[in-house]
This record gives sequence, C-alpha cells and structure tokens, in this order.
Amino acid sequence: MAIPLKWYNISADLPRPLPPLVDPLDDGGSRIALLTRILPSRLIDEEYNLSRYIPIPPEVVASYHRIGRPTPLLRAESLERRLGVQGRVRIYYKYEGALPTGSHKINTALPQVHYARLDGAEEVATETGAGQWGLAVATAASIMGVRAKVFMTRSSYEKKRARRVLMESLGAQVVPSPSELTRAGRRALEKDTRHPGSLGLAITEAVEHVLSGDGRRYVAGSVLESVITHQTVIGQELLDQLPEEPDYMVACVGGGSNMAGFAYPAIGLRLRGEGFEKTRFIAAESTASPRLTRGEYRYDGLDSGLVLPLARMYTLGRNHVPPAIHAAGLRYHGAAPSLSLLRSLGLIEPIAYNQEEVFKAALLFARSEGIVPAPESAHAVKAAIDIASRSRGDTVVVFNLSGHGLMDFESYEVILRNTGGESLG
Amino acid sequence: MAIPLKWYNISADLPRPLPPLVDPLDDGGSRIALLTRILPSRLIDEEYNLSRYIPIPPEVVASYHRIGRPTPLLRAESLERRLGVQGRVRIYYKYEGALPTGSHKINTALPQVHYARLDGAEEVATETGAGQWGLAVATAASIMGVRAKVFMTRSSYEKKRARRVLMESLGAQVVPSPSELTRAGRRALEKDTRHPGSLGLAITEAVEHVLSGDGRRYVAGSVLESVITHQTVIGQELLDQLPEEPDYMVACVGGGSNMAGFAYPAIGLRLRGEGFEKTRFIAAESTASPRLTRGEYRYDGLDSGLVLPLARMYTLGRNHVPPAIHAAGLRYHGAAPSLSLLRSLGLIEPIAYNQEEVFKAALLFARSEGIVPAPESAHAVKAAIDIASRSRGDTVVVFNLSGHGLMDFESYEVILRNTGGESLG
Amino acid sequence: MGLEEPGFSAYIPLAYPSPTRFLEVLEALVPCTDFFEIGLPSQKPKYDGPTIRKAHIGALEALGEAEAGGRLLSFLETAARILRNSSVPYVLMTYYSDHRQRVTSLLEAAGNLGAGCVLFPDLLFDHYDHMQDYIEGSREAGMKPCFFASSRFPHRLLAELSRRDPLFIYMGLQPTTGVELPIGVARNLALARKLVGEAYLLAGFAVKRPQDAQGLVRAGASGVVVGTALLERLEKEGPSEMRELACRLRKAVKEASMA
Amino acid sequence: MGLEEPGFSAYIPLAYPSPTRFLEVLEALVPCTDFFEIGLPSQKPKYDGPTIRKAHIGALEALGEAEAGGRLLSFLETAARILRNSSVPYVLMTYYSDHRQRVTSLLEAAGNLGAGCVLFPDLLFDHYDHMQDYIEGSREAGMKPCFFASSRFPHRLLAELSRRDPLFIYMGLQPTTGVELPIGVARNLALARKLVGEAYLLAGFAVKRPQDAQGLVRAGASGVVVGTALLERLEKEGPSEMRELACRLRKAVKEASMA
Ligand SMILES: Cc1ncc(COP(=O)(O)O)c(C=O)c1O
Ligand SMILES: Cc1ncc(COP(=O)(O)O)c(C=O)c1O
Repeated sequence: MAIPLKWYNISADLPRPLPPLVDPLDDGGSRIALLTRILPSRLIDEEYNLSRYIPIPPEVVASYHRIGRPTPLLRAESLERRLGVQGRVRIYYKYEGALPTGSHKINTALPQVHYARLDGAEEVATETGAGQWGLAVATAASIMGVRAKVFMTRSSYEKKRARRVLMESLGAQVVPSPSELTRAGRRALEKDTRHPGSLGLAITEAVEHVLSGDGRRYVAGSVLESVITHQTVIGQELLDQLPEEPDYMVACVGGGSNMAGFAYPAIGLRLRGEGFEKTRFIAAESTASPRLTRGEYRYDGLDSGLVLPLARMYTLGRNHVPPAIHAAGLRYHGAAPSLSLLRSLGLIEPIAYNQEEVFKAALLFARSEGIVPAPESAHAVKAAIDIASRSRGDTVVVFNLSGHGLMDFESYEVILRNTGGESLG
Repeated sequence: MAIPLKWYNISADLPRPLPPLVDPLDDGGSRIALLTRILPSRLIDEEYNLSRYIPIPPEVVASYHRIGRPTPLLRAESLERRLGVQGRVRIYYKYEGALPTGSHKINTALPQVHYARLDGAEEVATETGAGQWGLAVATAASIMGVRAKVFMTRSSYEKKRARRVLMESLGAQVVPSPSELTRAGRRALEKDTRHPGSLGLAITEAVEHVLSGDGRRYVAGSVLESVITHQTVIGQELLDQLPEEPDYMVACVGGGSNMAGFAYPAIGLRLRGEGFEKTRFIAAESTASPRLTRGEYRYDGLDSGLVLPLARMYTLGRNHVPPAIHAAGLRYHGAAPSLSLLRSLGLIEPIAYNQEEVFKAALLFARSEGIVPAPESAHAVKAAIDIASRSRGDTVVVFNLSGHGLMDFESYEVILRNTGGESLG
Repeated sequence: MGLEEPGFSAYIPLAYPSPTRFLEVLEALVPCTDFFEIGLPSQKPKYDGPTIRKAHIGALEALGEAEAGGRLLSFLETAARILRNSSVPYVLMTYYSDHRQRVTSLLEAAGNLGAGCVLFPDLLFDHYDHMQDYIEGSREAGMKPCFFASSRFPHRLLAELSRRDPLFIYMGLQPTTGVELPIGVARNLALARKLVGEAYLLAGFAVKRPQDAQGLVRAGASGVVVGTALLERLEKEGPSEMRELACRLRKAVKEASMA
Repeated sequence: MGLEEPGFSAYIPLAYPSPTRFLEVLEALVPCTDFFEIGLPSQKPKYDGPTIRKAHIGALEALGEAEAGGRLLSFLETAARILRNSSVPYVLMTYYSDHRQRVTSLLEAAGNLGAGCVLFPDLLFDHYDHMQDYIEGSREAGMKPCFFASSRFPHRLLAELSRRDPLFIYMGLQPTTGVELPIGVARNLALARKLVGEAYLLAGFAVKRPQDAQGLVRAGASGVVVGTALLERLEKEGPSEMRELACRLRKAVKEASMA
C-alpha cells in the first residue's frame, strides 16, 4: 500500500458551502489580514483552495514515508472475543499511534513546519496542552532544522513531565504559559501569579510571540480546515485497507482533526454517491467539553483571546473552562467548521462519554489488544465497544486509534490506583 | 517490502562451532534438563536447530505484520549536515523504535509468548530492569491472551514509573524484586529489607516462580541463541532495504540480541563469501559493563543465581554489579555465545562509551533527526557519530536504533538538568 | 440585462463617502466601468476588510444611522437614475442577514430600480435554505439571481448554480475584501470556470493591480470587480486618480483576451 | 576398521560400575552390540547428564581416583582384549580438556589397543585449533579421526569433516547425555545427512526407546549410540535386562532400512 500523494478537501463535496472564517468586526483591523504574518503562506493557500484534492509536496510525502506511513489497519479480534461478539461483529482500528510521536498530530506538523521553512522562518511557535501536539511540532522542527517554541499550559508543564522533557530533548524551547515573554502572559500573571494557564491563552501567547519578531511562524494543531485536511492521509489509506464497508466509523473529537482525517475520504464517497451509504459516522467526545452534543452552532472565536478570526462551529463558548480531565486534547471549546457543518446536517453523530467509563474501556482494550490508548483516543475505543456490545446482527465497526498512551502513564497510574487495577470485562 | 518468513540461524555459518550451553556440574541435577519445565518447548527446539533458516510460524508472521514490521531504514541526512560530513559520509539507521513497545524486544516476545501458549501455559513470567523487555512481554501476553508476571528490580520499580504503569495497564502483574513470592526473594529480603534488586536475582525469581506452579513458562529477553535468532527479522529486512553495502554496521550490546538481529544476516553473507567483505561490525557497549572490551571469554552462568546453564561468553563475572547507568538494558554481565565467538574471532569489534558522551550524542541525534533514542540505543548513535566524524574518505555507516526514549524521559531530564540543555554540536 | 465580457466592475458602497460625493464618484467612474456593484452599507459587513468596513460606517454616518434603511433606498433611486442615463448596468450587493425579514420587498425595489440582481454574499453560507426563495423572488422582481461563492466551495453546488441561469457567479477570491492573502486565486478561478461552464464568472475581493485583473480573466474570469483599491485611491489621492486606476484596470481586463 | 551400517552402539564408561562388573556388562552386551563406545571416566564430563556423570564418578572411585589415569589405560587393555576376542569393534570417548598435555600418547595407546578412533566431543568447541593435530595424531596411531557435532553446528564444517575420511561423525542430538529436550532431532539429523554425504553418521545423546532409534536411522543416521538408557536399566534391573534392551534397540535399528 502506498502513501497518498494528495490530501482530500471535503469542502469540494459538502452538501452545503462551508461558512468562511470571518473577522470579529470589533476594531478597525483584520484578524484575517494578520494571518499572513502568523501562518505559513502555503498553509493559507491550502486553507483557501477550491480543489477536491490538494497535492502533497514531495518533501512531505518523503517525510510521511520516513515516519512510517502508511499506518496499519488492525483487526481487534481479541477484543471481539472479550466482548463475546466474535463471529458476528468485526472491529477494526486504524492505528495512528504507530507514528513516531505517538499520535496523528505529526501528519500536519510536518507540512506546516515545512511550509514555515519555505517562508524562510527560523522558528515555529505553538501552544500545547498535554503535549501531543507540542511533541509533534518539536519533532518536525528537529527534522526540518528550524527552532521550535512551545507554550505549554503551566499546569501541564508542571505535571506532564514526560512530553515536556522529550520536547526539550528534541531541542524545542518549552515555555510555561502564561509566561513573561508576551503581553498577554504578563497580564495574566499580574492578575494571578500562579495562573494555571489555558489553551486559549497559550494560543494567544504563541501568536503574539510570532507577531513580535521576524522569521517566525505559528503552526496550528487542529480546527483549521487546511490542518484537518492534512490528516486525510489517514482516511485515504484506510479506504485502501478496509476489507469491507463498515456500519460504523468512529473517532474522538478534540478540534476534529483525527475524526476528519479518518472519516472525510469515506464521507466524501458517500456525498458523491460512490459508497458508504449505510455507514454511520460517530464522533466521540468528552462530557467535560461536549461541544457537538451540547454546544451551539454559531460563529465564535477560534481562541479565547480573539487573536484569530471567528469560525462558524459548534461551540461551548470560547471562554469555556473545562474540568481538568486526563484527555487534555479533547478540552477545546469548538470543533472544526466542516465537522460542525456535517454534524448540523446529521451526517456525523456525536456522543459524549465521561472519564470513568472511557478509562474502563481503555483498560479492556489494552488488555485485549496490547495497546494502551491515549486518553483522547480512548473515547473512540469506548464508543466502538458500546456499539459492538449493543449491536444485534452482523456489524462492522472501524475506529481511529489516534494515539497511544505510552506517555500518559500518569493518567493510567491514577486510574489504576482508583480501580485497584482489578480485572475488567 | 515483505516481512521475512524465516529467522536466520548464524550457527550454521560460523567459522567455528558454537560452544554449547553446559551444566555447572555442581550437583547431581541438570540445569539443562530443567529447561523443559522453564522454557517454552518450541523455543528449546529452536535453541537446538541445525537449520540455517528457521521458519517463522504463520501466527508470528501475522503478529509481526500487526506490530508494523517491516520497520523503516532511514537516512540521517540532517545528522550528516550537523556533523559537516554531508556529501561524503552517508549514515543510515534501522528504526526498531517504530514498533509498538518502542524497541526490538517485541520481536522475540511475540514468538515466545506464542510458544508458551502452545504448551498450554496460562502465564508467562520474566524479569525486567528498565522495563523495555517487561513491556514487550506484557504487550505480547495481552495480544495472545495469557497472563504475565514481571519481576522488576525494586530500584526500577520505584523509579521507572512509566513502564511499570503501562505494564499494569496492559494487565501484567508487576512484582518488585526481591519479592516475598519466591525463596530466592525472601532470602534476599532477610539479608536486606531494602534490597534494590538485581537483574540476576529477578531472573532467579522469575524462573523459581515458573518452576513452582503449573501452566507457567519463563520467557527470555536476550542472550539465548534462539532468542537472538528471533531478532534477525531486523537484519533480513535491512538487507532488502540497504541501498549500498556499508563500511560500518553498528549496534549497541546488552545481551546482544539487537546487535545479532541487526548484523547476523549481513555477517552470514560475509561468512559465506556472498558479500559484505569490507564491512566492519561494531558493537557499542557501556563502560559500566564492558564485557566485550574488558571481559574474559569463558564459561559463566547466564544468571547470577545459576538457575540456568552456563554459556561460553565474554563475561565480567556473573556477580558483576554495574553502576546504576540510565541504559539499564546494557547492564548485563555477559554477551550471547555466538556474539562472543564472533568477537573472539575479530569479526565483531567492540567499543565502550561512558554515559556522558553517549547522551551528548543522543541529544545531537534527537535534535537532528527528531527521534529521542533509548539510552541503550544511544550507544550505537555515539559510535556511528564517532565513525562518521573521524572518517576521511567516502564512508557508509548503518546503525541499529533499537529503541526510542519516549519512556526514558526521566533519564533525559537528569541529563538536560546537568547540561543546562545547552545547544550541542 | 446582460453583462459585458470581459467586463470590469467597480464596487462602491452606496452613499460613500457621503451621498453627494458618492454621486460624483459614480460619474467619475462611469467612463471606465462596464457595470457597477453597489453595496448597501451594513452595520455588520462580515466579509469585508478594514477599508470597506470603514466606508460602510462612513456611509451610514453620513446618512444618519438610525433611519438608514429607508434613506438608503431613496438615495439608491437617485443613483440608479444616473446609471440608467449613462446606460451602465449595476447590481446591488448586500448581506442577507441585514434584510432577513424583508427580502422580498428589497428584491422588488431593486428590480424596480433596474438592478441586474441582488447579490447576497452570505446567502448560501448562512441562509442556505432560502436559496430557492431568493431565486424565485429575483425572477418575480424581473431580475436574474446571482450567487456568491468562496474558494472552499462544493463543486456540485457551483455546477448547479450555473444551471439556474444566473446573471453571474461571483467568486470571492480572498476571504475578505481588500485583504490579499497568499492564495492561488488563478488556480481556484480556473477550476471554478470548469465547474460553472458558460456562466458569467465574476472575480473579486482584493484585486488591486491591472496586471492581476488581467491575469484573472486569463485564468477564467468573465469579469473582475475592484473595490478597496479604488476606495483607497479615492481617499488618498482623489476622484480623478481613482478614475485613472479604474481605466487602467478596465483596459487590462479588456486586453486580456487579446494576449 | 569399518562400522556396520545400520549399526547399534552401546556407550559405557570404562570401569563402571566397577572394573569387574564392567567386564560382565561388556560381555553381556556383546551379542547385541555392533560396536562399543567406551567412555574414559572424567572429573568434568561437561556434556554429560546426571546418569552418566554419576557413572563417571562411580568408575573413578572404583579405580581409586588419585591414579585413575594410569589404571584406566591398563584396565582398558583388558577390556580391549575381550572385545578383540569377540571381534566387536570399539571407539574411545573422552574429553580433550582431560588430556590436553598428552593427547599424542593417548592416541598412540588407543591405536595400539585397537580402538577405531578417539572421540573428543569438546575438541571442535573448545580446542578448535587442535583439530589438525588430532587428525594427524589419529592417523599416525593407525586410526581414523572421528568428530563430534552438535545441533547448532556450522554447515561448512560438517561438510569439511566428512571429507577428512572420518570413522564417523557423531551427532549429539541433545545438549547433554540422557536428557531429552523437545528437540526436532529427526529434522536435524536429516539435514546433517545432507551435509555429510556418505560419511558414517552416528546419532546419540538421550536415545532411549527402540522406536526412537529406528526413527533416527530412517531420518539419516548410519548408527545409533545408547548410553544412559542402558546404564539406568542396569542399575534398576540388572545386566540381563540391560542386554534385553540392547537387543531390542539393535533389532529396531537393523529393521529400520527394511520399512
Ligand atoms: C491522541 C489524540 N487524539 C485526539 C486528539 C484530539 O484532537 P483532534 O480532534 O484534532 O484529533 C488529540 C489532541 O491533542 C490527541 O492528542
Ligand atoms: C532499546 C534497547 N536496546 C538494546 C538493549 C540491549 O539488549 P540487547 O543487546 O539484547 O539488544 C535493550 C535491553 O533492554 C533495549 O531496551
């Protein structure tokens, strides 16, 4: 199986046009105009590309090859047996945790850092919560030979040592956010010297950092259409790998990139009348940030500080402060515009799970399949297990295992301590 | 590229016959006879197989496929540039860290656990230091549906939380060694209630545990010829992947399995006069356990407690107590018999490095190639960098990156703290 | 009403910079404009960049914000008369959200005032379900429909719009007016051309230089609209300099097909 | 001296259980043995399992350990005479490490005593550089060389050994005598046969049952040696039961080629 040479842009096939990013109209400036000083040029071009397929630059194809794409599609036979549904239900999963940084995030970190370098940038900056995205950026930056600065929410910076140390080992500069480096950071620290930080604030700091110097570019971990389009390598490989059309395709949703990357190529076939007619597309989110199940579909800020434009999306409000769950990557207040549109049309069906049931599913999965899932991905695991357990007839479920949990052992430690590690299932 | 269907048994091609395992003759019993109650039967058969190629059972081939074999061979172009040798020196590395548990260890955990299950075993037991091997066994056991019990040296148990928690998440029972579970453990604890444990003692405990109940099998992480033979999937894939015959092939040595797996298929060609005439095979070890550079070539115990037979090998003495280096996987007192034989014949050339220079190389590598190497593998990185830097003419270096360091962040944290994380190279 | 092809269109917000000066501007541009796109000033010009937003605010202030709606229409009547006299066609551009409750009457009024169509750039994005009503309302008012598309747009919908006999399909080349991001607009336009067949494809948003306008026609545009560049020239240099730019733009557009 | 093919050989440590009883054992086995493998008792029988190790210790004790070397040879003379009379060939088996300093004289003595060869099982593993000396010494003493190989053995060396006109190549099927591990011995033997061509391939270590011995011949062995099983039978049941087992083993070996 080969690596796709194009990304799939679902906007070309949507039943309705995608509401564009807009300026908040709260001042005389333009956030959209500022993008040229924030994002890599080529990313902007991809954000506004009419084509159904966007060619992947050869350097990026080579780097995909390098990181071990294509990732495997695995059959969860042991899990089927553990659930007692073998012979009737077939469960498959696409394993993005096989990638070097342990999640799908590297799929977009590579092109974005490459694009930043094409702009002559010497440094990329970004925010990170749990560190998956930051680690992917640090890795891509190291490979591409540019510096990386990662604003890591201070609570994670202090608690999630593994990914921080690894980012630093890769040569990235990791800054606890709020920091003294930016106006936004200093303002937050003035109010509260022990401010725990938030993803929204970290974005603001990263963007401010980029805007306050030359040769810098901001790279985005999810939500932007261009970014989630990069993830469609997942779903295109999947189409080549799937032995049968599934009844369900399941992924977790933070900003929406792994769900989009996983499902869009299939949804595209459905939208063009070329297959996947019976498939239901399930988006698993956390009850801590239930944007798709309980949010409103409206224009809202991509970040809490409104340094970026507004997007029409399902949102819990850009000032949403989610409880501190282990699946830090699902704590975003919104979901990518195209995913939101598809959800509003009923093509994507959301379901929210709480942390306890999710980790129970994660342990059952680990003990059947030998892979400890990332807490984020564990939401997809939970949904897949639920669907499989409840299904009556012959059912095929495919889910996206967006990452492994090798660096989330701190979360698992807490969970095992609380459950006494007793046998499950 | 396909996954090999056979393992390569270098004994068939050695210039001299391999001295066999023998009993210590210290009592009326036979450690060799005991093996039938300790090791999986099929592993024993492989340990005594005259064939040059040993067929890999289809179930194991399938599981190799599942874990993402073949692993990639990568060109370290950024590193070449950082070293200023680009255009003259080409550096390649085989990346075993791409495997799900982050090292080559899973290559033998899978067949061994499979063999244990063929014997009707319901549980496998083993020892682990840093946890790489234990994690591989826990993973294989989970996939194959048997229980796993891992005796983890107490100092690691307390300090290396990541891999312990992950093993537990996978359903393995992790026991700090010395433990109250075995006679050997209790005896050690009587002497010292805060005994830190040792790999030798943990082996004794694991074997004793296996011998003291039904339905149990011990699985071995390295050193046994059968075990290191499993690793030749690495080197066979490599032969398919290499664009040119290297001047140097480099790997680190603990028990010798990754070096053997990586280099034996090429050495085999050399021994049969079919290629690799000019290639030098370099074994990188730690100055903390310099068995190949400073040990004696003689019969010695495979474990400190002499529960297993003796092997003729380069050894520092089975009671060797190495300093507590980060590369815990290199702290073994001996090296696999065939590797020792090849070293005695000058076909494998050893070199020892100290921790400081090794981590400096590791950081340089991480910051060029985007991969944080396991501390063990970092020894191979160091040797490859040294060779590349010193070489005068056109030179091709290939090394085995036996594992990633994503779970070794504790080590890197210490290193970064000590070096102030300053820029290298 | 048909539109000249290749055609050059000037966008100006109605009553900007003030009702009086607007009429001067209009007359200044007439010789170098194939058709006008007249924007109804809005409180929330969502897809507009800073320059045009400021223009909208200026226009509203000049008209007296409170009752702008009524006055706008009556002022439009004046403008429409001038255009009719000079036989330059025009279309209206305004946000659907601003007129949600009274779209039919707006269409009727526009039809009566000789507009070629009313372009609601947000119609398909935020009020998709009203597309059919809009098409019918336009026809009932004696106009054709016209549509606004963006550079992330469903292909099938573009093709379908072209089959609704539109006056034109407007391709918003950039995400917002007057702001030029590094986007492959020619690539997008060429693809749009394939998708819309023979339909009149109008390209706009942040077109500033004559050679760019020419390039767009070469890439597949039937016509090109310029707004911000003209307004900026007007503000910084004056009406005749603005006209001079319009003439150069128009000339470039006209010459595109000869190259 | 040539060896019968298919042949059955009994292994017994010299002077075991005692010098006198050893001669009885020898005579008991003569009718059912094609050739004997006589082991020189060793302090360090590295490749031997518990049963034979005990036998070695017993033999050494019976001879009076201190001066065992000398007495062993003179006792061997007695045994050799008996065998010569019954015209059953024999070979000697002893560890090279035990004789490092006086290998030539040992070979001479063995040659004089009519041994077919002296098998040093550790020669190729621990004293590889002495292989040539050994071969020449054997020939000078009027014997052929014979070699011991294991189930992890270089193919090229096996082939090379077969070209040295050996009396036999001994294939140690198991890692230690008398201990049966789950090893695919028939597979190994079949491969060894391919590698050694026409050479006499003797299979031994932990062969216990007649059907197993037969299977080995079918797999490619020219002859089969049994030691531990005979010693155990002797100890547990007595000389005639031991002989009975030897006869059954020999019969199975002989019948192998007919099947
Ligand atoms: C492993 C993993 N899966 C999923 C997510 C959620 O993000 P997205 O919805 O963009 O895939 C994250 C975000 O950090 C993640 O790390
Ligand atoms: C990543 C890695 N490399 C190398 C080794 C050394 O073992 P071996 O020499 O058997 O490959 C270990 C052992 O734990 C390891 O974890």
